[in-house]
Amino acid sequence: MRALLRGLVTLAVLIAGWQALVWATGLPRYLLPGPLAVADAMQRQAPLLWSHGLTTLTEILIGLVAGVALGGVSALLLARFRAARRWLMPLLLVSQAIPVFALAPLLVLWLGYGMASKIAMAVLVIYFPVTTALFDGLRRTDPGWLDLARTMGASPAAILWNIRLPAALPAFWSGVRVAAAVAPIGAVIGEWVGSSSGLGYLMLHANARMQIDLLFAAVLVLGLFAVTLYAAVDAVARRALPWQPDTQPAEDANP
Amino acid sequence: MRALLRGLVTLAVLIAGWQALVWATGLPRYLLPGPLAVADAMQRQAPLLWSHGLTTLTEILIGLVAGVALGGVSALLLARFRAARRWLMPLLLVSQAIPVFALAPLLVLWLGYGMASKIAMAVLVIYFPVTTALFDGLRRTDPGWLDLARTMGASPAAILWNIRLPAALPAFWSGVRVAAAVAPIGAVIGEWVGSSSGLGYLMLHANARMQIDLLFAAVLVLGLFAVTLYAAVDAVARRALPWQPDTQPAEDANP
Amino acid sequence: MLAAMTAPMPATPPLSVTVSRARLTYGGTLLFSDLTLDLPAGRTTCLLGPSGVGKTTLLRILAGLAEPEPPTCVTTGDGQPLAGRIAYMAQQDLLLPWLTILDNVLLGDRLRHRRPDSGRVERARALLDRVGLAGRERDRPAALSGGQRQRVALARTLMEDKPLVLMDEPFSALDAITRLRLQETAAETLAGRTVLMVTHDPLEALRIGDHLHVMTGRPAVMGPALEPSGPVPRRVDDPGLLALQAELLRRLAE
Amino acid sequence: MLAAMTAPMPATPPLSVTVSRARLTYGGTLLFSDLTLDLPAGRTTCLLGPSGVGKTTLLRILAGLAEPEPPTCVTTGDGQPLAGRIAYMAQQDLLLPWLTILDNVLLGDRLRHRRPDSGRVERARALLDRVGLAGRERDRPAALSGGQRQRVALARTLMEDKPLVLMDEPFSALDAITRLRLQETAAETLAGRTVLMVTHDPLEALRIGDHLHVMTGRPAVMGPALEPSGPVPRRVDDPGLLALQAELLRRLAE
Amino acid sequence: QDKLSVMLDWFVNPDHAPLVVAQEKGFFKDAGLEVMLTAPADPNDPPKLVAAGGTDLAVSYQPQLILQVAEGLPLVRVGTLVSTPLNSVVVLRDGPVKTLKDLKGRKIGFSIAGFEDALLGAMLEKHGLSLKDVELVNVNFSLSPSLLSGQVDAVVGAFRNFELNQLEIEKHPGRAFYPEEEGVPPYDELILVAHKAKANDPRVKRFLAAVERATLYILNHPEESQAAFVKGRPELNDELNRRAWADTLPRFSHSPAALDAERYSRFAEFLKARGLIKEVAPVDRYAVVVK
Ligand SMILES: Nc1ncnc2c1ncn2[C@@H]1O[C@H](COP(=O)(O)OP(=O)(O)OP(=O)(O)O)[C@@H](O)[C@H]1O
Ligand SMILES: Nc1ncnc2c1ncn2[C@@H]1O[C@H](COP(=O)(O)OP(=O)(O)OP(=O)(O)O)[C@@H](O)[C@H]1O
Ligand SMILES: [Mg+2]
Ligand SMILES: [Mg+2]
Repeated sequence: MRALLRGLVTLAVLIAGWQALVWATGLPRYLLPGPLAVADAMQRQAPLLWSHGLTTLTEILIGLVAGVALGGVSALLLARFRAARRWLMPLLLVSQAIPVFALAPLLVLWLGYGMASKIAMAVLVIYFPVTTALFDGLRRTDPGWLDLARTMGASPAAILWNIRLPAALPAFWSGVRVAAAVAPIGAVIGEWVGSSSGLGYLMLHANARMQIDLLFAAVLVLGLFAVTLYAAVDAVARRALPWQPDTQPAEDANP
Repeated sequence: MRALLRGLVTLAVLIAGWQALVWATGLPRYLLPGPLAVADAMQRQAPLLWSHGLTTLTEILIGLVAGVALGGVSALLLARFRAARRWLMPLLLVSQAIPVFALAPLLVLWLGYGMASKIAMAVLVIYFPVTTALFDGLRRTDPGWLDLARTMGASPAAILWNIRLPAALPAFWSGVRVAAAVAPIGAVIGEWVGSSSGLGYLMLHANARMQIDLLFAAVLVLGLFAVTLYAAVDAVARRALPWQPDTQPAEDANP
Repeated sequence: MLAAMTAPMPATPPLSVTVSRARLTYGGTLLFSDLTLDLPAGRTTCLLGPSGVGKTTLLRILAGLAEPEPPTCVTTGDGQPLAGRIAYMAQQDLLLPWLTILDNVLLGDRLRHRRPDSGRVERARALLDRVGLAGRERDRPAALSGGQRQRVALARTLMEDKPLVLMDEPFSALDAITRLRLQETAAETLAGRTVLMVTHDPLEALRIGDHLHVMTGRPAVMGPALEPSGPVPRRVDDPGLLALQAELLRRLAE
Repeated sequence: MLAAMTAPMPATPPLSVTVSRARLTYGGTLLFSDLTLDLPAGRTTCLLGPSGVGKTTLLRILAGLAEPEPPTCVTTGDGQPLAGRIAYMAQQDLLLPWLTILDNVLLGDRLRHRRPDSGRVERARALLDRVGLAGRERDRPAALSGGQRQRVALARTLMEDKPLVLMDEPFSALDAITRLRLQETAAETLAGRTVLMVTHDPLEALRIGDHLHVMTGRPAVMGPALEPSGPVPRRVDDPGLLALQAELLRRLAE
Repeated sequence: QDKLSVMLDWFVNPDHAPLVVAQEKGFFKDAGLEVMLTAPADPNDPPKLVAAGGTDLAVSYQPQLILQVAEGLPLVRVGTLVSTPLNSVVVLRDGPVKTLKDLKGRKIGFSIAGFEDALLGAMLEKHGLSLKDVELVNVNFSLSPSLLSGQVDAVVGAFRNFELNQLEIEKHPGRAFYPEEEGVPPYDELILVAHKAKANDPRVKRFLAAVERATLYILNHPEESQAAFVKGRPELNDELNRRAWADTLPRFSHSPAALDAERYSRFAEFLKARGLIKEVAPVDRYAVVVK
């Protein structure tokens, strides 16, 4: 209840700050619309935002699950096999540096115009933070535990599974948190790859037509997705790691 | 020496894999050019790639430094002040979900078409992984150390600086590694938004002219930046954390 | 050497501390209730008791690290709060792996924003020498054996010039000979301070403790103080002490 | 109860192990060279020595965890390599914080891909009961006191049915009474196995050790074996033992 | 019903009216076609996908087609959608630039299309300037905003039926300089391209006939077609699109299948003169009248 109230206050202050920015900079509507204009657009175009938002949300969720799964498996492979470290790692790095439009026609050709190509792009964006975070975590196991496991006659696979992986879970969830925050933009980038629905489509469309209030309304919906997703992942992470204390001190000085 | 050799072998295999992909899929040159065509373009257009690459590299490096610095400071603020956690965090999340082109006109308006707006884009891309990684690290300090520091009469600031920050450095460097890999695409996105040089500009241009071999040559240079940067950051991280053992087992089974 | 090492007399007069009517439950289990412990000013109190009885928890309450339940009350002889007047040596060594051993010993100064001056560094070096780690100042904790790590933690605790010193099994990882030497070092360095030390070794308690308490049972009760006579460190072959040892063991076995 | 607990006799005959001509340097410092230690089959060997002399390092060489230099050589009575025939209890408890206490005790089975059957689980529960932790099976290690953690580590080591058992200060965090009880438990459970135990407590060594070695100096040398007579666990008030204790302390102080 | 996939050059806008109206009014269905219209985010993708067989037809531009064919893409023009140039150089009407001469030393924004330097170069040369006298900046999606916010003094690549209206709605009316009036040979802005091997696909002929029917329908019934156009696309029902609709109407090709080969070769010669292609291919290699 109090958390909700606090959230509302936060929101109010953010919106006030936004309005203040609009006033202070005197930016015209087509560069930075005020919150009122955006709220109006949101209300007018609610059904549009809703239907496109649903498409994007589906892509985000599938992309997140697939990206996290793929990233997790990749990190495990990297940690387990030297060969994977040698061949997969550079590939993975280069994959991060390839701009969408170089890949877009290929993706469309292979995956069609449907959701698959958008999800693939979202996965590409999510994949890397998860993989790196988990792999780095897997590389930082307490040596004492590894020694113990070795004297117990554990195979490398058993050590990975029973010791290194659980010990790396906090790092993994940290990566998933990043993934949750970037998943929406991943899906939007995916929608650049040729689509006829989704918030990314709506945004490009609104942008091309200078319906900047609609553009920002869509951005707002997307931001809402990001915040909600992050909060959800954060909650899941806390629940998944009961043994990992959050030592962020509760009491706090004033800035 | 042997590392170099191994790197070369890796490269050779990757290129062979690429060629194999081209053959296997039978994709035409203007969708996926083969390594030979790209190498040829690279050689023919070396001066062009060089000069545009230099622009992009400068943007990447400045963006990386600024993004990591900004992310580091943000994470420290988040860890230190509850107010920052309340106000900064949602802002930060939403900032991740705003697609470039919504921000681009504003950025360009404020920062011009020069390097500043591209660096700002790179920073925006880098910022979040670094902030989240460090902040998550700061939240996971060994409670024993915190207790010890508290009995020693340490102020929250002193604890943050002397205990929580050093303990979070492995997580921080994990975030910087991600940042290094995504920094190139950050700079390229900045160049899409408005530019008259840089690899992103060159790519758009080559794409519009259907010089796909040149486009892929530019992608390759960008990939090279990503790999080099990642390797450099990895080396720095190892040097910066001599007390943090890398427990990745050296010996390895074959897959 | 000894002159340099004998602690500067605490700036403040010795402090007596009492924790009274302490009560604490962990997830439904009552650890203790109505537990009272007196720490006479300037004396060393030793606390013994079976593993898991709540000794560490009691120390943490005194150190302000555990949240006891009402009506727990910690009072000091001078009426001032305890915060900032404690040196605490936990059961784990809690060395910071990224600091050298010397810097670990100087951690308190760093944390209080005080740049250690050459006098403090000198003292830290001398303490490290006293605990047998001269020449290892620049090593990292990872290069130390278990006992060496504990000795660094001891040096770090002795560096803190605090009127109340809480030590949780400070010598548990040391061999008999080193242990005897360090008991003396600690007793000298901490002379005039109020000390509460948890130990599992009755002889150790008898050697350097002024007041010995045995804590037993669940909920735990605090036994009455045993007070061996004579100045510390006492000789352990004293027959009076051996009688007391038997008494201690009897109470522990209860 | 006792019947259930007495370990199933090791499937293999007792194993004798010898580490000979061991040599190891850490960053330029010669820890030991030409060090030899015999572990007679089915007997308990105790290793004492000042803190930092290299006891843990020697244990790690036997466990295959440290890389000794030539001409170090570890030989077994049956000529087979040692790998996979060792139970190792390190100086730190090394409990996995995400596993319950019961699962920590069953860790060896998990790591060897063996789903612990009900017999194994029963044995783990019985061992936890023997070390005084009945009823805590489902707790996480974070909820345990230091001594309780050490007891879980002991139970985990006793769960491993291995011919060679290496224990590094297994009772250091326990009070005198619990320690006596667990020494007996360990001695019973490990009867017939070859055991090497590092300890700082001469009486403990005398109570349950068949061969006692003191390791001293840098580079370290291994003293000749002391062999107290009589079946383990011995009564510590035996005057013969007290004489041996004096001898041990003398050697330690060298 | 034969399936036919058509990729637009960009998101649906009034330039695509004949296609959308033909779809909505069932003209394609009448022609025995089931047409799927898709929009890319990058106008450069559709020709590639046609060439790779990912789609049957694509909406593209005549200048790009010539460049693409020169790069070896197996494409042919099979129809024309908009038969005049739409591209123009736009400045703010109350700004300092009154004639192209005034562009000297100024910043010009463009959205990279591949031939703007040729277009602009020709226009500038007519006024005694050259590309060296101006500074070109890629502004990508933000043609109007960059002009409105004063970041650039002119933009090239602005569509006369679109950006001009956009500026007017924002109360900063623009001034357009038309390439075909400033030394650039006229060309077809929007064309339909197919894979070389599929130029004579019978579906294409039927498709073009339906498009022709829709074009004439739009001319005859502007109101009804407008209603059909925004049906199911509420985001297109705003001031800007209504104005753009009106301005685009007269520019649709009245006979989409017809080809003026002479016009194509004239433009190819122009591109060669500007150095964008090395040699001029015979027109029948890349533009056909579907039989
Ligand atoms: N976080 C916790 N949650 C639940 N129970 C706890 C927690 N911390 C400690 N306990 C329980 O409280 C009791 C007292 O613990 P404490 O650490 O004070 O024991 P101790 O007397 O110091 O024992 P030792 O000699 O083994 O160190 C133990 O039984 C322990 O299991
Ligand atoms: N990684 C390392 N790098 C350098 N020196 C090391 C390292 N590990 C151990 N040493 C040194 O080796 C010596 C022996 O250590 P070891 O842990 O074997 O001692 P120990 O006999 O077990 O002592 P304790 O009784 O204190 O546990 C110590 O002096 C220690 O400082
Ligand atoms: Mg304790
Ligand atoms: Mg040791």
